[in-house]
Amino acid sequence: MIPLSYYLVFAAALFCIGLYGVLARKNAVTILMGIELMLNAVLINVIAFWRYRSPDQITGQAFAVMVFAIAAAEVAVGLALFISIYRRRNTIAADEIDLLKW
Amino acid sequence: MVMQIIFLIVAVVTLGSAVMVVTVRNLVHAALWLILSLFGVAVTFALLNAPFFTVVEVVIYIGAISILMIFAIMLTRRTMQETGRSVNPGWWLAAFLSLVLFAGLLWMFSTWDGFSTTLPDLPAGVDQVRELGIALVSPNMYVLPFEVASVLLLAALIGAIVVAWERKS
Amino acid sequence: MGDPINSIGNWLESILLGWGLPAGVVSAILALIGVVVLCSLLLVLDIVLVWVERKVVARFQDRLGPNRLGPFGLIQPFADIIKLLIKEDITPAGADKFIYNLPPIIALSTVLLLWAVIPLAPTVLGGDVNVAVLFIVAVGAVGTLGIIMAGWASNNKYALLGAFRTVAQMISYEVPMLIALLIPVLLARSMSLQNIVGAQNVWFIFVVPLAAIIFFISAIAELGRAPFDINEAESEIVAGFHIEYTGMKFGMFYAGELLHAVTVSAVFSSLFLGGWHGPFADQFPVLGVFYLLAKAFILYYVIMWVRYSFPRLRIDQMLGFSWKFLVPLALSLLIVVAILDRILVTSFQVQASTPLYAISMLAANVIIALVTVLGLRSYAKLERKRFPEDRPVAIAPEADFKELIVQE
Amino acid sequence: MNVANIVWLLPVPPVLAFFVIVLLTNRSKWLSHSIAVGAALLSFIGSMYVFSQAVATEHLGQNPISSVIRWFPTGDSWFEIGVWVDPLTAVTLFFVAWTVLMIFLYSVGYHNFGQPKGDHDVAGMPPHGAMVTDKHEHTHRVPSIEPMYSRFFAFIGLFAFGMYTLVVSDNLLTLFVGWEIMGLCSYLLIGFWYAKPSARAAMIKAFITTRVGDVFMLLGLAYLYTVAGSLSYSVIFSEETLAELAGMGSPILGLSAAALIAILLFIGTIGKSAQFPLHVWLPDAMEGPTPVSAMIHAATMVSAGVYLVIRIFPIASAGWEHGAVLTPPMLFMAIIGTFTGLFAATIAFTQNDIKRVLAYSTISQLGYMIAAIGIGAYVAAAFHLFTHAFFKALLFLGSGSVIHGMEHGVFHTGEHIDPQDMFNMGGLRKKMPITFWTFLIGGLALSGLPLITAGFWSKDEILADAFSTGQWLVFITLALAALLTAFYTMRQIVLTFLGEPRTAAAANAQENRWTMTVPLIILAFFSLAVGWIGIPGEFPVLGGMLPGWFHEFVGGTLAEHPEAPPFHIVPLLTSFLVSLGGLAVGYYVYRSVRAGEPDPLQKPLGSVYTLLKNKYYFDELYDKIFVRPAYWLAETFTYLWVDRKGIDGFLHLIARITFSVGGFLRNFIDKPIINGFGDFVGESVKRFGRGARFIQTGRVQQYMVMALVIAFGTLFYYLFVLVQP
Repeated sequence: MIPLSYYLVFAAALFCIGLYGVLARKNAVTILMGIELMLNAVLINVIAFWRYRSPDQITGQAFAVMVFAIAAAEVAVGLALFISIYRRRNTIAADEIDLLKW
Repeated sequence: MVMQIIFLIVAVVTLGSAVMVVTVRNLVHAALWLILSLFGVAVTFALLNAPFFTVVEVVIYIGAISILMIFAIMLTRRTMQETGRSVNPGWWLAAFLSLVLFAGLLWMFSTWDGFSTTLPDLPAGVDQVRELGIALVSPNMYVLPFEVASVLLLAALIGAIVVAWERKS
Repeated sequence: MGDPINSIGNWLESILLGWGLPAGVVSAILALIGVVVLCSLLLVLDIVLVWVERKVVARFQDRLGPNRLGPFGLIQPFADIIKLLIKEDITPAGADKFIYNLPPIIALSTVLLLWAVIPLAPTVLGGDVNVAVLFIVAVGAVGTLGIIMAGWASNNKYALLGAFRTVAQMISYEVPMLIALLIPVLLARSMSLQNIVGAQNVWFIFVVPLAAIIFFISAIAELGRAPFDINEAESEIVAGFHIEYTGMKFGMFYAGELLHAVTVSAVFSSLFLGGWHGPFADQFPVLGVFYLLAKAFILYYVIMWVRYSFPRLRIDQMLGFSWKFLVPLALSLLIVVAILDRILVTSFQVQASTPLYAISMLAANVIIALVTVLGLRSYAKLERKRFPEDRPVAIAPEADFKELIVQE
Repeated sequence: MNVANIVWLLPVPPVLAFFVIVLLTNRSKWLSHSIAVGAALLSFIGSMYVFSQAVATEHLGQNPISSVIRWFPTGDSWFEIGVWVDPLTAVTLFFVAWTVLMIFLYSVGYHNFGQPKGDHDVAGMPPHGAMVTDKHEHTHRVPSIEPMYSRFFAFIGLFAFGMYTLVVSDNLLTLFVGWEIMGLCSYLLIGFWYAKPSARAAMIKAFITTRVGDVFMLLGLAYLYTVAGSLSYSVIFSEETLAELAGMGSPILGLSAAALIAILLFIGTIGKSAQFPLHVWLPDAMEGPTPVSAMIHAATMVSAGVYLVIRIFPIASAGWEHGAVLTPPMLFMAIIGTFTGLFAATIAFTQNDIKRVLAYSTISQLGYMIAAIGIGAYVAAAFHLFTHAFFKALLFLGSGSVIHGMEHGVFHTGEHIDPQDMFNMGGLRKKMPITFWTFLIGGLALSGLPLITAGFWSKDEILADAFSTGQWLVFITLALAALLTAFYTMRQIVLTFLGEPRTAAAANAQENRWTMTVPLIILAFFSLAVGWIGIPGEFPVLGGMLPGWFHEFVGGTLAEHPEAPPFHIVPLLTSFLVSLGGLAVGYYVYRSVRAGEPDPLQKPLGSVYTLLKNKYYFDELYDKIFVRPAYWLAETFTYLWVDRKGIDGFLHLIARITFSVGGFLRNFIDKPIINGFGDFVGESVKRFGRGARFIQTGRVQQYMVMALVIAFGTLFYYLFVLVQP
């Protein structure tokens, strides 16, 4: 049978790949994809911990539901922001969106 | 043994496509790789005896989020045929940081005694989906967080509309 | 003898076990056989559907339809298939090869996947998943993905437009569909389709007719059939996402679409029409298969009826219909059903699936329907009073004509 | 219905009113104020019921009315929210309910409900009045209704929600939530007339200044949560936790954990209650709609700061015995409170703006309470908080009434004068009798007129406590402050109401409508009556008649019932003396100020008066410290020494010598050393900025990378260097 360690390492790797995407990619949509990967890694962790550590409690699953809700909200707002930025500045390259400078 | 092989295949596919997501230049390809990766995650949930989350993952991530992303990519289509670098000049630092984080996490796992917990049995005769549903709406469990999450979603819905609305002046 | 399918299964199992194979391998082999048999039967059914569809549409349009090959033109589908097979397989220039080739497969396979959870008979179903209802939605989402891939990979403006329209349509109609799906789930207290079918001593269409109607409408929209076929509107974007597909790839889209219609009918039958329920179905489970198919075909006929009777909607009308009408209606229906169920079960001790329960629910549905109709009437009156605005009409692109004239 | 359930419901009506007004009824002014006042009334009735139940409960301090719900399970533990009514909460609830209801009612009249729409009024500016024609074809200029009337009621609804939440919550976290909601409302109300630049500046000043305190408070909360594992009163005020906190060391200055937490939380109060270093926002907060928001800022919201200090008294005094050396946080409070008490009082008696006098007097009185807590006079502080809320509310509403009446006069005569300047008033007692009498009562209560007013009893108790514990410095300073208080209060009353009108506008002032006068009368009643429940038992003659109920009741909040200070004649006589003396001097000095005359104190006090008038030049402080010395250096050094001596030299020779000396100074000292140093500083700042500019690229990803590098670096350092295995 599979021990918990497999899932944890798997999720950690997925998280780090997502982190790389967030930090390194230029395009804002790809950054969002990286964030999705990171959120999925978190989800795997939550569910794996539920399954291995406390299968008799429902807490882990309930948290997973919350993560799903937050992911959906985040993507909706994020994409809306990118489309809005694209309209004004004609780009969604993260290094050209430097509004924070001022 | 069979389960381990299945898991390893799924993990390799998921991680491989995740790497493709963050490296390929073509954005639509990246989105499709993301979908494959998310399928892998969904299968992982199935391996963890969480069929509800398998299906929800497919519905929400693949059915809604990824498709919205493809939609956004197409709406901002000028960036699809982007020339030039697809990564920032500091990408090596990002890669290094990710590796450091991964190494750190592994080190942290190795010091934790619950790292190789074996699979416990699920409580017999319990319908997990039913339990989850009851937990989400019972007053002394998660009804408040659940309501808060629904308000958050509503706010995100309205916010997204407001932000992306094209004002005709 | 009432259950030949399971008897054959058991017989095969004993033979294979007799050969000394381990139990896990045996069950895997049996599952494989089941999948192959079911899929083959469905694909054969698909061939019949080609004929049915052509014949019925001809009747609706006051024509005869295929009538040369074989009795009543029954051999016509085979001629069609041969034609498709020997056509040139074109991949457009600039297309994304791998992604271009994937959608036909997705289009057909997602439809086949749906049959994994549809209970064919009391004892015959692919898998009793406890989230079957969500599974149906999830598979539908993957189907949408196929259409988008097709639209994008074709390297064709019309195809891309079709994909855009599809996304807007699917995402909009998934919402009322999910809410409508929740109502049978609520009545049966389970998301497993087998349990939902089992709970229908009274068919749910008689308990919650409004939910059935909402589900039916949004299912047609998910199918992308008329009047919701703007994603392939022939007169506007020349078949939309599958404009570039030729030969058997197109054939698979076509087969997928036809089979999807029957599949949705089967799902609808399971959810609202009692699935395999029928006289003697409990004693002779195999009868359930015929009941289910019979109901599905009747419904399929209704879908065709709708398709060939109604004109196509504009996209804004279509999205507006979903967001401004179906979603609020479905939500209020869900709330009313939930509250009424709570009151009936806890306060009056009326258990679900008793006649009194069904009648109360039906009455609530009728009241909501009446209120809706009255509301729509007064709204329509209000609209008529308003100063008539210019309706958006398609205007021919004059600039292009001028350019043409100059060139001449 | 269970009492605890009602406590849950107390904050609900105002917040519902807020949402209903904002979302639905903001078009209808009548509906908006009806909803808001109705909501306040509901909360008020509930509060009175809860108060009566609380008073009827035996040993309420040990068995508070409480109820807890778990709202977020986190595995084995839960996040909880709850309500908690102990004696302190009960009395706070009492005055909050009354004052909030009075504000709501008063606002209806103050914002000119029922008057016509202004001719030139715009949203974001105070109403300018409207021209109306009466039946005799005379045109009058009359006050016009506030253009953002509904918005105002929505804001004060939200404000009331914040205040109720703060009062009934059973833990410091929800208290903090209510605290911040009020901070937001204060910001919104100060900047209510957002089209005025001064209001905008004031709103930002108030928000930022209180935020400084809040950050420290949040730190204190975080630290408390870390060490105690909870923020619920039932846990953190239990004896075990207090003992543990008192015994635990903290990383800063050798303070104990309890001391550090108390000081951090107290800094939050310094911001909210406008104590000495962070007091600058409160006078500017008077930019809001005059009396009402001023009252919110001065009588209600700032009380929350004192409430917090009284609440955390067990932590501040952990490990302290009555009469022993004060703990560091208590000492800190005593110093800040005493200093603020005197400091603000001195400023108050030179201000001419009727509201600013009250604003400074509020700061001063809050300083009193803080000082009382600092010397361990728990009950006295709570008592003064209680009485002060009533009479200060009365005074603010009264001043609003005066201003409103004056505005009426201004509209009538068309003069261009400041209707808030007390030197433009005078003689209003005949024009506005109700306002006069109620204001008089409030003023006397503030100055502590012996025996009949509430202010006397509470101030006397603080002084008695300071005297009996031997805190001489505190005693004398506070007595001095009380003297000043009596003086400037009398000055205000005399200038405003007595004598003859000094302007035509004052002569034409008019009494206001019932929605404004009824609250005044009710509050005036309380300004007298609430003092009698706190008369010490040993007081001659009166002591036996009404036993010190307040002391018994509120003292029960603490695990160890605090002793009432023993009766002594010295503090009593001091109270008598300073109050009557201050009032008498005030009357004597100001009894005959005529129109156009300067303040009679201006001449005898001279420059001190100017100093006070300019609030110790606190706003100019930066200017004084940093800008002036630079000018002085430049002028004296280069202009006087070099140029002047060079050109105006007595003799050419001397001039030449001087010139060469000057040249020497210039070329060998000034240029290379002074200028060089200056240039060096400037250049290096510039160079650093140029270098650091590259960090601020505005690119989120780079920021994230940097944050991660720093986080990992810190983590690495922590794991491998600090926590060496």
